[in-house]
This record gives sequence, structure tokens and C-alpha cells, in this order.
Amino acid sequence: MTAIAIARTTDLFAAVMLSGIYGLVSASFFVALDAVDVAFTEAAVGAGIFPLLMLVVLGVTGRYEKTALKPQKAALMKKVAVVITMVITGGLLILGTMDMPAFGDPEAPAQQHVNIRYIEQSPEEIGIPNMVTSVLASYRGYDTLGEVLVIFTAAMGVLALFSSQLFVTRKLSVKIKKDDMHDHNVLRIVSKILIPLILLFAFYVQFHGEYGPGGGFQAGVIFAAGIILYTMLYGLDKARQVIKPGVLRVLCALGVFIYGCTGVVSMLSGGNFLDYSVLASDPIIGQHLGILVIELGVGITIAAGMILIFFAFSHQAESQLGEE
Amino acid sequence: MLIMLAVVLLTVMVMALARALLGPSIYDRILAVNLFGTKTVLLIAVMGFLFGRPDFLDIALVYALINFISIIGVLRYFEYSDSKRIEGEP
Amino acid sequence: MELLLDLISAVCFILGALLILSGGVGILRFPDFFTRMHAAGITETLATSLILIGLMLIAGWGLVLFKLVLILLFILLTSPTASHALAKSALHGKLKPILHNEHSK
Amino acid sequence: MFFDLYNYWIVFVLMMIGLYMVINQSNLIKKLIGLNIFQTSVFIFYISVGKVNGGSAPIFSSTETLYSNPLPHVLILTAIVVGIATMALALALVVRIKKAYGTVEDSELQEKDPKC
Amino acid sequence: MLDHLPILQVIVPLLAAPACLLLNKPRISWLFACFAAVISLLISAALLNQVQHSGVISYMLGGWEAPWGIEYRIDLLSAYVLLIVSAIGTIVLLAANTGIRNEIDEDKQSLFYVLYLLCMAGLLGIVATGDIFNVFVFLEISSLATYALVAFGRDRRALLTAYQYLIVGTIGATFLLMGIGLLYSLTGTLNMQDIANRLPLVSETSTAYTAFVFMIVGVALKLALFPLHLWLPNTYTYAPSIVTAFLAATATKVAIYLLIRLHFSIFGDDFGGGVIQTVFIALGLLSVFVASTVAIKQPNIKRLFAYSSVAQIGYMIIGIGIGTSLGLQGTLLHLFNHALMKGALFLALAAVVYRIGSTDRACFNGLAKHMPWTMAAVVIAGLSLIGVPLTVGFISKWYLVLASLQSGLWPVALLIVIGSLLAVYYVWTLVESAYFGKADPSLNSASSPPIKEAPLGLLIPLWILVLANVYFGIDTRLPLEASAQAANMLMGAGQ
Repeated sequence: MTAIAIARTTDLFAAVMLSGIYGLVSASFFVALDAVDVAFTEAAVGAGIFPLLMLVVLGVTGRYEKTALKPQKAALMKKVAVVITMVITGGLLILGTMDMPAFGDPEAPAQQHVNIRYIEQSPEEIGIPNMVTSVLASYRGYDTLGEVLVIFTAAMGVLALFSSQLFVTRKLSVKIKKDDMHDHNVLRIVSKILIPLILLFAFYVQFHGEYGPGGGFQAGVIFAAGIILYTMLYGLDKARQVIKPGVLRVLCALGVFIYGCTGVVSMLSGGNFLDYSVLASDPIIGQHLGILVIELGVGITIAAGMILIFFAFSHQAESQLGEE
Repeated sequence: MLIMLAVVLLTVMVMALARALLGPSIYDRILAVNLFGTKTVLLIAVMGFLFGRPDFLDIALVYALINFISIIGVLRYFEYSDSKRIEGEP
Repeated sequence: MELLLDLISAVCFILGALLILSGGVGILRFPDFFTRMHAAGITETLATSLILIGLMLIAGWGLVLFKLVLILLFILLTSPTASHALAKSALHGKLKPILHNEHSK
Repeated sequence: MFFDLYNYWIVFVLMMIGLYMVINQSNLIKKLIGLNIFQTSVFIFYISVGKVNGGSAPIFSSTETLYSNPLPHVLILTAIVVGIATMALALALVVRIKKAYGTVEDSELQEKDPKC
Repeated sequence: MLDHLPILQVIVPLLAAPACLLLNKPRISWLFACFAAVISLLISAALLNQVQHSGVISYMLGGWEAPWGIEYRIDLLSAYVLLIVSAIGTIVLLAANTGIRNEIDEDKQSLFYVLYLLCMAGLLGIVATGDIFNVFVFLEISSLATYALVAFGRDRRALLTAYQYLIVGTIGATFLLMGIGLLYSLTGTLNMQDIANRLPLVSETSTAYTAFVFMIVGVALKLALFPLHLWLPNTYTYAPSIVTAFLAATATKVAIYLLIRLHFSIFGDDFGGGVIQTVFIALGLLSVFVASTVAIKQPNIKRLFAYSSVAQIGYMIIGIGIGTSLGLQGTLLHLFNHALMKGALFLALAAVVYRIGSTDRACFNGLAKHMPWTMAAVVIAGLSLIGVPLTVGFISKWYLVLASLQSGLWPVALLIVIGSLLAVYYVWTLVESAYFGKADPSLNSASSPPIKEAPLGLLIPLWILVLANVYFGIDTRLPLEASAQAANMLMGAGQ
């Protein structure tokens, strides 16, 4: 597994396209190391969303890298110098971490201190079997709020960078390449079956997060992926009619609000910020409720944010195509 | 049995990788990526059984889904650039 | 009964592994894109279903089985579609298959 | 003892490859791929820290007693999201740069605006 | 509600951001943002008061006690920095409505406020939290917002610098993340207090040193410490002027805070022997001299002051390097003062940009006739930058010199004074051209309406900052007290 990871990375120099495989490999690596939730996310993001965005950008910027016309000596020297520095730094790092706790050692400090409470008590304290979810949503719920805000910030940043034309619903313009749509009848029909399945699956992941791998973030990404598939097959204009970007923007903010307000409500009912135990008379039910609600908030923001970002990119790509 | 299966899958993944590296045309690479993706799906499923926690099949399902979507995405992208080129030619 | 199921699933695994291997060799060794595609596409669908069926047989009844069926359905749907789309756009992309034996040595 | 840490070595190798790409690649998009590898190496590091030999995924089940550490998983979930958010923003910037300058090669950008 | 102040401090601007997005009208968004900022300013003042009277405030998020949940931990140092950040954030925001009118398209202005609030909330979150991973999360919120804010700039070079800033910033943040990971693998906890308690057990391992180096390099990238400062001048030059004022006055300050926190609270001030201290002093002095020398030659005034920022950061690093309570106090004072003066200077430049649209040196020729108030502000803030008595700049430099003398480092003291002389030179050339330079006749005819004084919307916030410069230069109680207490507390924590 690790050998593949290395082989993979070196060939990244050759092919930009393959970063998707890299995502898959690192995700399988995560499964091998028991991090199923992370693998879930990495698969959806590293192998799904990231290459897709990359592709749309490549569509705008052009596919081929311009190689330096003449092999300049100075550039070569710089390259060698950088490689040497890297090797030295890497060697130093390896030396520097020689006395780290051994890999997989159950006695390592990381396994001993805080962790024990999570593993031994979270099933009773929170009442859900997936410890990752309980740590994510309850013990360290505030980090997750931060995470949602990061996506929100990114979506806002992307919107700020691109023109606001996205929100102006133009009339369904005549597609530039009409026959291209007919080319893909098989694809479209299959996708027609698949898209509802994907969305359904997203909901399953959303609400099953307490018991198995999954949760708001993963569900949001899958939902977004379904919509993105639709967009790719039917074109941006049609997708924008199905889901209005303006609505998405509101939803994106709404998700953050749901999360934040859960915190405020728990504050008002006498606990600390994001203390779900006070939400219901029984603390465990309160925790359940809290986690359910905030996961929903996460899911909404992530899905809306991702779709918004994708729309913004493909809008950019299409308008560029129209200009040419 | 399962271990053998996993080993075989890994070998094939390496093969697909090699093709993705060598692949003269971009389509070869896409094909290799696709193959790689489905093999990963299988590998995850098998690994789930190997570790005795087969309820992680969700991940395999997501992989299959993401794989499909990225293939479509890649194809769409090349159509974009192809049609650009064809329009430019005449 | 148990034994029988295990046996069948073992057979499925072996067959699937062989097919996958042959597909892998094919994708490495075949001369041009369309033959490679042929190698990959055909083995993929059958081998995948074989392995998944094998897994189903050991899984027994329950949610796991359902999920496996779902994966199988999904792959049966998507994999040929993807191959189809790939071949089509490869043709469109002016990648000519080798029709005669002129290139082979 | 010596090979107990091999996982971390891989992390560092990946890290250096990523860093090398960021520094030495001229194409802005390739720099981003390098950055992605760089980030992923740290993710792998965290997950490796969380692994317990013989442990199982941290989802409570009646048949398991030893679990891997869930905390690094949570942290990395957050970090992955941060990573993709950064990438989205960076790609948006690249698109804008392409529009403003007509190129995404670092060397050409330097020629057009020498001050940067 | 008083118990919840620590979290409200961050949550108010945080949740105001999406609300701003929903409002979607620039003017209303601005008013709303200002409202949120003023509230957070009041909260931070209340917090400082509370901490001074009743000691460290600890707030358990989610009701989970410290090493398991995330803790907000407000001590004197963080309360002090919180006050600086929210005060500058509020004042600059007051100026924003006028300031961005010419620099940002109408339809994107409410997005500007959203991002501004997010950036501010991120910075506040970094300061308030007691959990080291939470630092990373909020660092990323504020940095992402910053990248987008920088890219708002009119010049296309703003995009390129935003991209470069993003690359550097992300590498810095990832380094920090790696350091956190190493620390976690050693101690098994993420709470700062807890790490500090458990670290002595393992502080002899090379892994701890590696973690330390990773984190320091990561923060230094964010901080623009001397060899890693290259992104800063570009960013400050091409970002919209309001954003520059905000960033210069707050973002680097928070990074300094982080450095102090890491160095003193987590690793302890004697970690690594005297080597790190020496390295800090050397780097600080280098950045003072290199940046000041480069600043003198800059044709663009915004760039000049950007380099001067790098130099001022050098002073703060020297203070950390000296490593005594007095030196630390000098750093903290300079933190406060530099925020005031750079805020004022860049706001003044924003006013110039508003009227003239450029900050080339040539534009400043004879400008004092047209914009007397703005130029007077530049003069006072410039004096403060040099460190003339009766301005804030004097106090902090005085303390730095004193601290180095006390530790027997008289060459350092001498070099600090010489560094200030360089500042005299570059400020003077600017003042000279503004007051005594002849206005370029071609420039005047080109801009057919004569150049007027800046609008009140900009002038009032500008003069609030300028007056603060003078006020705290004369009546030094507030910053002196707070910083002395904070410095003593930190040194106490190290022992």
C-alpha cells in the first residue's frame, strides 16, 4: 500500500490528471489504518471534488503546461539545489523523529491520555456508537463549527472573486454544442436513475452518521456530487433552474445559523455554548438531539457551499467558452 | 482466500497505475483511472471482510459513486476542449 | 449448507481473481487503446460481480448483504456506461483503432 | 525498533515531494497539486499517530474491545475540509489570474509584472 | 450572561457574518457589521476588566472539562490582545464604508463585510482559545478571509499577490498543523495548559525539538519574520487600503501573540537553552535593518510602510528574544503601539487613495496644501513610528532599550536606536515632499477637480487613531499596566 502511495506521487510530475488516484490511494490507506470516517471524506473530496474543480479550471486555463523552451542552466541549478535541500530536510526530519513513539504502539502517550475517555465513556455519555461522530459533534463541537465556517468563508471568497453574473438568471440560452447532448443518451438515462439514488444515499449517510461512518460533512459532499453530476450532463443553465444560486447562498448561511443557534439555545437554557445536554430533560437525549441538529447544519452548509463553488467555476468556464 | 484476493487486487492496481503512467493517450489514462477506481471499491469491500467489520461497505459505495462521477467529469472536460479545437479548425 | 456456500464463494473468488489478473495483464500488454479497453471493460464487469457475489455468500442475511447488492447494482450500471462514454469520446477525439494488423510486429 | 517508524518516513518523503513541487513548479496549478500532496502527508501522519496495532475502527461494537484513536480522525476531518476550502479559493484565484494575465506560468507572470 | 463573555466575544462577529450576507445591501450590512464590531469591542473591554480583577477566565465549550473538550482560556495576555484586535477592527470598519467605495464594486461590498467580519472573528478566536488545534481552525478562517480580501484589490497584481500569500500562508498553517501533530503524539492532548504540564516529561526528545521548529517556522511564515517576509510587502501594497490597514494592525499582531504563546506558555521560556533567544535577537535585528534600508528606496509609499512593518515586527521579536520580563513588556507595548500607528498610517493612505487613486511618491508632492488633516495625521503617526517622546512609539522603544541594557546587551540597545534613525530618514523624506515639495503641475491638470480633503467618514476614524497615538503616549497607564501584568504572568508560567 505504501509503495503504491510513493509510486503514485512521483508520477504526479508527469500527469496532472492523476491526482484523483492519489486521493483514492490515500483514502484506502486511511481504511487500512482504521480511519473509516476520514477515508469516507478523503474519497469524496480528494478523489471527487478536488479533481473535478481542477478539471473545470484546466478547462479555463488550458491543458498543456508550457515547458521551458530551452533548458536553462540556472533553472537546473536551482532545481538541484532545491532537491538537495529537500533531501537534507527530509533526512533531518527522520532523524528528528527517531525517538517518536513507535507506530501502532498502544502504550504511546497519544493513546493513553485524553483518548481513553473518548473510547471508554463516549458510548455512555453521548449514547451513540460512532466515537468519531461523538468527538466531532460534541466534545470538540466547536472545531466543527469552525470547519463549517471555513467552507462558508471559502464559498464567499470564491463568490467575491468571480462576477456576480451567476445570480442573474439569464434566459435559457441556446447551447453552444447541441448535438453533444444527444451523444450521451445512454449516459443521461443511466444518470437519471442514479441521481435520485445518490441523493437518497446522501440522506442515508446524513442520518446514519451516528452508527456507522458518515455524517453531515460526507452527506453534504455526496449530495453536492449528485447535483454536480446533473450539472455536467445537462449544463449549468438547466441546473441553475433546478437550484437557484440565490437560494444556495441563503442555505449556505442558514446552515451556519442552525449550528450557531444550537449553541446559543443551549447557552440560553443554562448550559455552556454548544452544551447539548441541557437541550432535553435527559442529557443523553439532549446530546442526540444536538448532534442531529448540528449535523444537519453541517450538511446544509457543505452541500450548498460546494454546489455554489462548483457553479461559480463552471459559470466561469462556460462564459469563457462563450466569448471565444 | 480473502487475503489472496486482496493481493491480486493490489497487483492489478499496480498494473493499472503503470498504464496510467505510460498511457500514450489521455484516454488510456482515464481508462486506467477507472479500472483503478473499481479495483479500489473491491479492495475496500474485501478489506471490510478481512478486518471483520463488514459494515463499512458504505465507503465502497461512495468510491464507486465518486469514481463514476469523476470519469464523467473528465470526459466532459475533454469534450469541452475538443469542441474548442474542432471549432477552431475549419 | 455452510460448506457449500463457502465453496461456491471460493470458486467465485478464484474465478474473479483470475479474470481481474487477466484484465490487468491485458491493460498492460495490449497494443492500442481500444483493445486495452476491451480487456478492461469485459473483465471488470464480470469479475467485479463474481467477487461481490462471493462476498454476498459469506455475508449472510442482513444490511451487509443489501449494501453489497447495492454496490453490485451500482457497478453494473456505471461501469459499462463509463466504458461506453469513454469509447465514444475516444472515437470522437480522433483516436483511430488499429483495424488491420499493419502495426503489430 | 528501527522500522517501527517507517510510516512517518513515508510522510516526510511525501511532504518533501509536495514542498518541492510547490517551490519548483512553474505552473500555478501544479503548485496547487504539490500543496495538496503536502497537506495530505500531514493527514497521513495524524492517522498514523492514531493507529493502534490490533485495534479496530472506532465505532462501538460488542465484538471489539480495542479501538484506534478517534481524536486524530476528527482533527483530520476538519483539516480535510480546510484543505478543500483552501484549494477552492486558490483555484478561483488561478482562474482570475488567467483572465487578467493570459497565462498561469510563474515565469511568464514574472515577466509581465516584474515587481511581484 | 456575564459568564458567557469569552465565547460571545468570538461568536458575535462570527454569526454576524452570515447575517450580513442575508442582508445583501451594502449600507445595511455595513451598519450591522459595525454594530457587531462595537459589541465585540465592548465585550473585550469587559473581559480585560474582568481578568484584571478576578484572574484567568476559563470557559468550557460544550460543557466538557478541559482536556476533553475545547477550552476558552482568557488570561491577561489574551485579553490584552483581544482588546487591540477588536478596537482596531472596529475603527477600521467604521472607515470602511467610505474607504471601499472607490475600490470595490457595489455588488460585492456586502461580501466584503462578510469576509471582514469572518477575518476578525478568526483572529479573535485564535487569541481566545486555549486549545491548540482550535488555533489552527481559526487561523484558517481568518487566513482564507484574508486571501479573498486581498484579492479585492483593483490592480491585477493583487490577484497574484493573493495567490502567493495563499501558498505561503497554507504552508505556514500546515507546518503548524504538523507541529501540533507531533506534540499530540508526544503528550496525547491538545489543550495548551495540559501540554505545558506534560511536556517536561518528554522535552528531552528530539521529537519535541522538531515539533518546536515546525511550529516556529509555521508562525514565522505568518508573521513575516525576516527571511520569510517576502510575501508581506506585496500583499500590503496591492490589497485595498482598508484591508491593508486592518491587516497591518491586527493580523501580524495575532501571529506575534501566537509566537509568545507557543514560546512562553507551551514550551516554556527556557526550552532549548539560550540558542533560540539568540536566534530571535539576530533575526529581529536583521529584519529591522534590512527592511528599513529597503523601505528608504521605495517609490510607492504603501510599500514603504509595508517594509517598515517588517522592521517593526523585528523590534517585537527582539523583545521576545531578550527573554526577560521587561523585554516581553516592551514587545507587548510595541504590539499595542504599532497597531495604533500603522492603523493610522494606512488609513491615511486610504484617504489619499480615495482622493488621488495612487500612493506613488510623486503624488505626495505638495499634498499637504490640499489635504492638511490627512497629512497632519501622517506626520504624527510617523513621529510615533520613529519613537519621538510624547507619542506611543517612544514608550515601547524606551522599554526595549531598557530591557536590553538591563540584560547587558548594550550592542542591541545601540542597534535599536540606530534602527530608529533609519525610520527618521524614510518618514522625513515623505514629510518633506508633502509639505515642501512642489506639486507636479501635470498631475494637477490631469485631475481636473482640485484635490480635496478626505471625506469625514475616513477622517474621523483616522483621527481617533491618531489621538490615541498621542493620548497613550502621554497617559501610559492602561497599556503599561496590562502589559506589565501580562509579561509577569508569562514569565511566572515559564518557571
